[in-house]
Amino acid sequence: MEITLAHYLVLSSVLFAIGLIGVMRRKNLLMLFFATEILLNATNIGFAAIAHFHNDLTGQMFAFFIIAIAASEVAVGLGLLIVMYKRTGKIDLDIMTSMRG
Amino acid sequence: MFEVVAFYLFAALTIAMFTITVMTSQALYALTAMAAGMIFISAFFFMLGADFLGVVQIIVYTGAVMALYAFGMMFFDTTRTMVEKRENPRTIFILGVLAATLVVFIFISPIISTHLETQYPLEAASGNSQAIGMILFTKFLVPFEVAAVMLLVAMIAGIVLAGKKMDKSLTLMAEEEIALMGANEAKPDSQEGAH
Amino acid sequence: MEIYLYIALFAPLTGSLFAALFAASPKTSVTGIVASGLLFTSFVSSVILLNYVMAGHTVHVEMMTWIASGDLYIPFGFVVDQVSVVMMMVVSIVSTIVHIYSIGYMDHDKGFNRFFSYLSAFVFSMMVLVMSDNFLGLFIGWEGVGLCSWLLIGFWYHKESATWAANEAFIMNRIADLAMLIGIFIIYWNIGSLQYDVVFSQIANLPMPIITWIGIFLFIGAMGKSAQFPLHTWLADAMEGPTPVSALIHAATMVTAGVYLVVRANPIYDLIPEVGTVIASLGAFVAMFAATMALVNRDMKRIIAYSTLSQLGYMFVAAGLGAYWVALFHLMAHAFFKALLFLGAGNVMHAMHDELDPFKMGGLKKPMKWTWILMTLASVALAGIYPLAGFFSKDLILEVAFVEQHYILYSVLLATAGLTAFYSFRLVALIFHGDERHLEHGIHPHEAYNFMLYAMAPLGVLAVIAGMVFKTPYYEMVTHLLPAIEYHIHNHTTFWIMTIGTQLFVIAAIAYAYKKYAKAVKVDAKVESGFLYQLLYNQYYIPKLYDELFSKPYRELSKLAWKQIDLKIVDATVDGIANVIYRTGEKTHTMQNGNLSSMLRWMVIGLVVLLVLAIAFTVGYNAVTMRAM
Amino acid sequence: MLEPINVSLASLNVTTLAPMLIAIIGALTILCIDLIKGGLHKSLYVMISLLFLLVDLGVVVDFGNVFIENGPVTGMFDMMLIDGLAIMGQVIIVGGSMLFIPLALTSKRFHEYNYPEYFALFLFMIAGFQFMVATDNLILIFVGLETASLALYALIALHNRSKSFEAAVKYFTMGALAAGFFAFGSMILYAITGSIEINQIGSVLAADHYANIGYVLVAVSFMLAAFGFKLSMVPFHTWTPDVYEGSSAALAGYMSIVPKIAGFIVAMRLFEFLVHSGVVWLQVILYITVVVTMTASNIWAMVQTDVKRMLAYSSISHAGFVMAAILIGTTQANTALFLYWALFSFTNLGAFAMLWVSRQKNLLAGQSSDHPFEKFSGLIKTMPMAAIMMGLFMLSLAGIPPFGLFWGKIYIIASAVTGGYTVLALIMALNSALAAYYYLKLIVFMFMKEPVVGYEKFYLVNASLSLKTIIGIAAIGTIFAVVAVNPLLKIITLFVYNSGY
Repeated sequence: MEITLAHYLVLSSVLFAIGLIGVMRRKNLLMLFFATEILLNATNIGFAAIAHFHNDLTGQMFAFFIIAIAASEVAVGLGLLIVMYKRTGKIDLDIMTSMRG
Repeated sequence: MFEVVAFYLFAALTIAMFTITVMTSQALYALTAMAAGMIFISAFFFMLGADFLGVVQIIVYTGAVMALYAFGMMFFDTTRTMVEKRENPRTIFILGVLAATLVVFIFISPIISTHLETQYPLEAASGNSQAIGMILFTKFLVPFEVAAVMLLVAMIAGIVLAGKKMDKSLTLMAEEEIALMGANEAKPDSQEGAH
Repeated sequence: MEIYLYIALFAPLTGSLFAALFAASPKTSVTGIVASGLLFTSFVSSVILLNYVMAGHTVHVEMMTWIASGDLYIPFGFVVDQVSVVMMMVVSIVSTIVHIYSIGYMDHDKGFNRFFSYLSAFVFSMMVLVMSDNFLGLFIGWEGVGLCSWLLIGFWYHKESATWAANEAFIMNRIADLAMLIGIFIIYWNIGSLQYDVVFSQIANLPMPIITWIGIFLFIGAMGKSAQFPLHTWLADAMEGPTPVSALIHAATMVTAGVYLVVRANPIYDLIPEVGTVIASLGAFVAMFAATMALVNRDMKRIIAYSTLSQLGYMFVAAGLGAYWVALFHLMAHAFFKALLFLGAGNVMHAMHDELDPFKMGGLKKPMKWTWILMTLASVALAGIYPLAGFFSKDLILEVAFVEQHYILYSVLLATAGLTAFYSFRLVALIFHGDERHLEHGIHPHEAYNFMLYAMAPLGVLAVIAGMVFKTPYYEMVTHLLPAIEYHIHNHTTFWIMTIGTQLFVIAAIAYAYKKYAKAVKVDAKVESGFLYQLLYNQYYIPKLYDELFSKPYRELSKLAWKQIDLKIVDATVDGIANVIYRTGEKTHTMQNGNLSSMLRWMVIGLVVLLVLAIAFTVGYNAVTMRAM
Repeated sequence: MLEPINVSLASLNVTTLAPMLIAIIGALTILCIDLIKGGLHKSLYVMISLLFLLVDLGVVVDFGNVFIENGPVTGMFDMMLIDGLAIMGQVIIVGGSMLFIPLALTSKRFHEYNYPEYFALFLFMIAGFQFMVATDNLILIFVGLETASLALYALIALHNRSKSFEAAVKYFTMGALAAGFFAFGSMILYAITGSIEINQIGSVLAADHYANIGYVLVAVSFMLAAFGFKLSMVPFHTWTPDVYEGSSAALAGYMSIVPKIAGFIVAMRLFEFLVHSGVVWLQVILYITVVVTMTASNIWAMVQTDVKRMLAYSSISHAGFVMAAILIGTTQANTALFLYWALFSFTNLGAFAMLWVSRQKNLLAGQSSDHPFEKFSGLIKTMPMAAIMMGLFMLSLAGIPPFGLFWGKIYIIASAVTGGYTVLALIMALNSALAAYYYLKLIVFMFMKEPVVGYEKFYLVNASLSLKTIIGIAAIGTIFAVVAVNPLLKIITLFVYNSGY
């Protein structure tokens, strides 16, 4: 038996689905952000694997930039959470329903 | 054989860790499980010959991102058990599993292509890091610089949002109040005279 | 000549902008005078152009290019030819008069300046509509008049009913406009141009079904603007607007735009006589239908509105049967006497402090002598009595139907002519003759300002002479462009029997109306109860018998037509559709419940749906390619 | 060891970076000025931003001239792609931003304008959007998109009231999910083509005769979800009304225009070759999405009680309308897209600016949102000029001739008809008739109702001369679009056609 690209892609999509479940399931915004990190990491595995099997560096570059993007998102996301927490004392998304319809 | 064992072992571990991350009600468990998951992912990178990526993964995620999140957890005081209201948990799982199944359904069929061209081949002679460096500062110079701008933006945004000036909202204050506040603050510190 | 074209077109716009400058400031008569003056200039230019066109020339200018890119080329051009000049004359005459009249009518209104701004803007849009040399320009004018009409119907916006009527009119028109836009697109798609001359020269090359669709869609557009069944309900409700508006827009100009469209597109309709027959049949139906509704109504302005509807039906009969010049001729004549009728009704309304029920009036002949004369004149013209305008235009339509051997249409129209005469004079009799019933309500009527009457006078003159004097020169001019078909009944005896018969029938209807409604109601009770009196008063009970036998069921039917069909079915359908849409919105916008979790879930649902479709397609695709191998 | 690489500077075409660099330098200048001397008045920063944007626009226009002569230019190892789409996209982005930034000169003071960083982030965001449209490399698109988005989240939150945090957090979270979709979609495309450059992806797919159709469709599903979010297609639109309501009216107007044109350009690059190469599935899906987006958002707009939310739904509907152009995919349709968006920018920015000038700081008793319909009732009596302006924008949005958007609408519908999508054209026309209802509702409130007591003191409370100027420019653009349509079309057609779309 040999590990093929398909194995990695399946793993990647399984992890992505776990991330999706987390995104839909979490009410605590901090934990929700964890789930979005999982989404991006799942994709990174896929990119690295494709790069390996295609013998091409581009995939690794994409993964590299995705890591950078994930890091920046954390900074802005935490900034938003801090402001919100200072105002409301909570980071639960169920409190944010002042706008609807 | 080693590769097969390693793949399945790390796959199982990563899936387990990330499942804990999204399922547990303890924020601390979630954080540590995610950190572990990230490290296991870097194992894949090493297996796939992406040494540089593996190192970056460990440094950026476990070094920087996790530290930020840990700080956030302390700030938000989320170390105790989280109570989260659940609505239609079944729908969520059906959606998640469905998404995975559908994509996997496609992924198990092999990719048929005769036109794949390698643009930036991995060279056995030089190490991964050198190759990365070479391509990063030629072809991907522009995205690299834009990424730098992006990090700067993220930094400014983070600092501004978390800063002290956000405590009072000029948007909601009447003009007179603002004028009064400006007068008070102008005296001790002219840097803050913007108000 | 081009300069006159531009003056005729842009003078109203200038007037509108001038009045708009003062929109927010208190009333100044200057706005009214300047706007009227500018319209008069427009009228004079139209006359000069008419002279020029009469000599056999036409004016065609291309002001600028609107869109020119790739295969889409739409220049912004105007044409003054035999057809558009007739419309220009009608529009400019009636609007000038209505403007002057409005100076008096809107005297005490706070929105005086605003009113003139809207009214002149309407005239400008109407001019664009009739003078454009392509379908897009026509459509722009078409939307413009719709918009101005909406503003003017809802002019007294503090009245709930006015706002409602304005919206109803606008929305119904939008529905019809949509069909028209589609018709225009089909034309453009198949011919690649919207210029009248190009379209008409190439239309015959298209396959028949496409021409039919074009004809149908354009006609649906015309139906909306001209308030044909089943899109007619807005017209009667539009009477909520100020009366000069009703005179200008809902009698003389905008509602006839539909007829103008059919006349203008005559090369298209000539190719599809079946559609023409449908148009004519619908026209005849509307003529009758509206007339019956006018019989029982007790609202002065609505009666006139239904009458307009009925006359539009006549025009469509003529247009549908291919007698385009007859339709246009009736359009012109009708514009004069119907506008006059409305303006007269406006005088009465002013005198009666906005009372609209003619049963609460009566005997206004004395205090309002001139209004009486003018309205009677208009009614005689409407009824089609020789030698007034209506005789020449309306009876011509009857002749057309007869000559074309559409005997059913002919009989319907003939019967309607009788009804028309009856309800017109019922109105006149109730308002101007008989007891002064209004005294009970403590109203002391007075005649309108003199200058308003002077303004109306030209319309009175036109109502009298338009048929007799204009018919021959009009025919000679307009048949340069429209099919020149003379409608003559060759058998002299038949012709005379028909003409005199129709005249007698109409006169009888008038006489009956006078008899029934012009009598003084207040009589000695003793005499009243006597048998002979009763017999006489009830005309030997024959009317009663007729009433029981024919009229009552008929009146019931008319009422039914108005109340049941009109209000319940047509209105309810329109309302129903609106309600369904609205309720769907109310129900489904809870999707937006403001919760981030469900928003994220919606995104994932969207993704999963896409994935399911993708997989389903892939499986199906693979199965097909497998089989192919 | 690797050989050193010699690259001649001339072959790099460094100038292709010039427009974005100007915006970035502008942002850095603002940051430096603040470091040297803090507490300067916001009008200085507005002027600096305007100045840099003007230079930026000038450079972009200069590229336009070069494009007309030489065709598309690539630079920086083929990373940058300056074609007609990129140039027109940048013109709309920079032009729209120039109209937006003076809206900061309000007469009331708001929190965000006290930060020089606000203006710096704004310029960074523009640079991000410019990178996004001026490349066909998925990495640079992604990085540019994220730069712009992160800045935008911060701009929303800086308005500093609870609704704006709510809006920013919602937008951010959904944006993070959409970023995940984008990354995953790119990964699949990379897996089957070995490339992340759109034109190369296209040629490899064509060379393979779409053998991996399943992979392609899954990738397109993810990409559609990602861009569906950015372009607010139903059901990925749920953020739009909330985010628009939470941010300041000026920023909401900006968001309805500039980020979307960037999204449209990338969608055009990504989807059109697929539509053309006969991926029937994509045509069907786009068809459904366009119709559902237009109709559903129109219906929802009808039941809104707040003008800003109504306009939010209306801009969803307009985006759906324009998305149809990508489905049709002819040169005429793509031209129509740019024409529509240029005209829409003026009208919609004007409409939102009208909300902005009547912004009040605190709600009245019984007032549920910032701009309920009642606030505008009887405006013709209290503020006739404002009512006429607002009425004008509404009529234009409803597509009543001869105002601006009528031309955009008619041109898109015409392109649908010539492209063979007759039924679609019909649905589009029907939808614009439906939409007239809610625009008229506002006009009815303004022109035909009595003023509600209490609101009159808020009319134009926030207006300064520069805001009035912006509204005036928007109104002039809306009214005199008739004259501009033809020359605009000529230029746009030239650019679109020569870029091969």
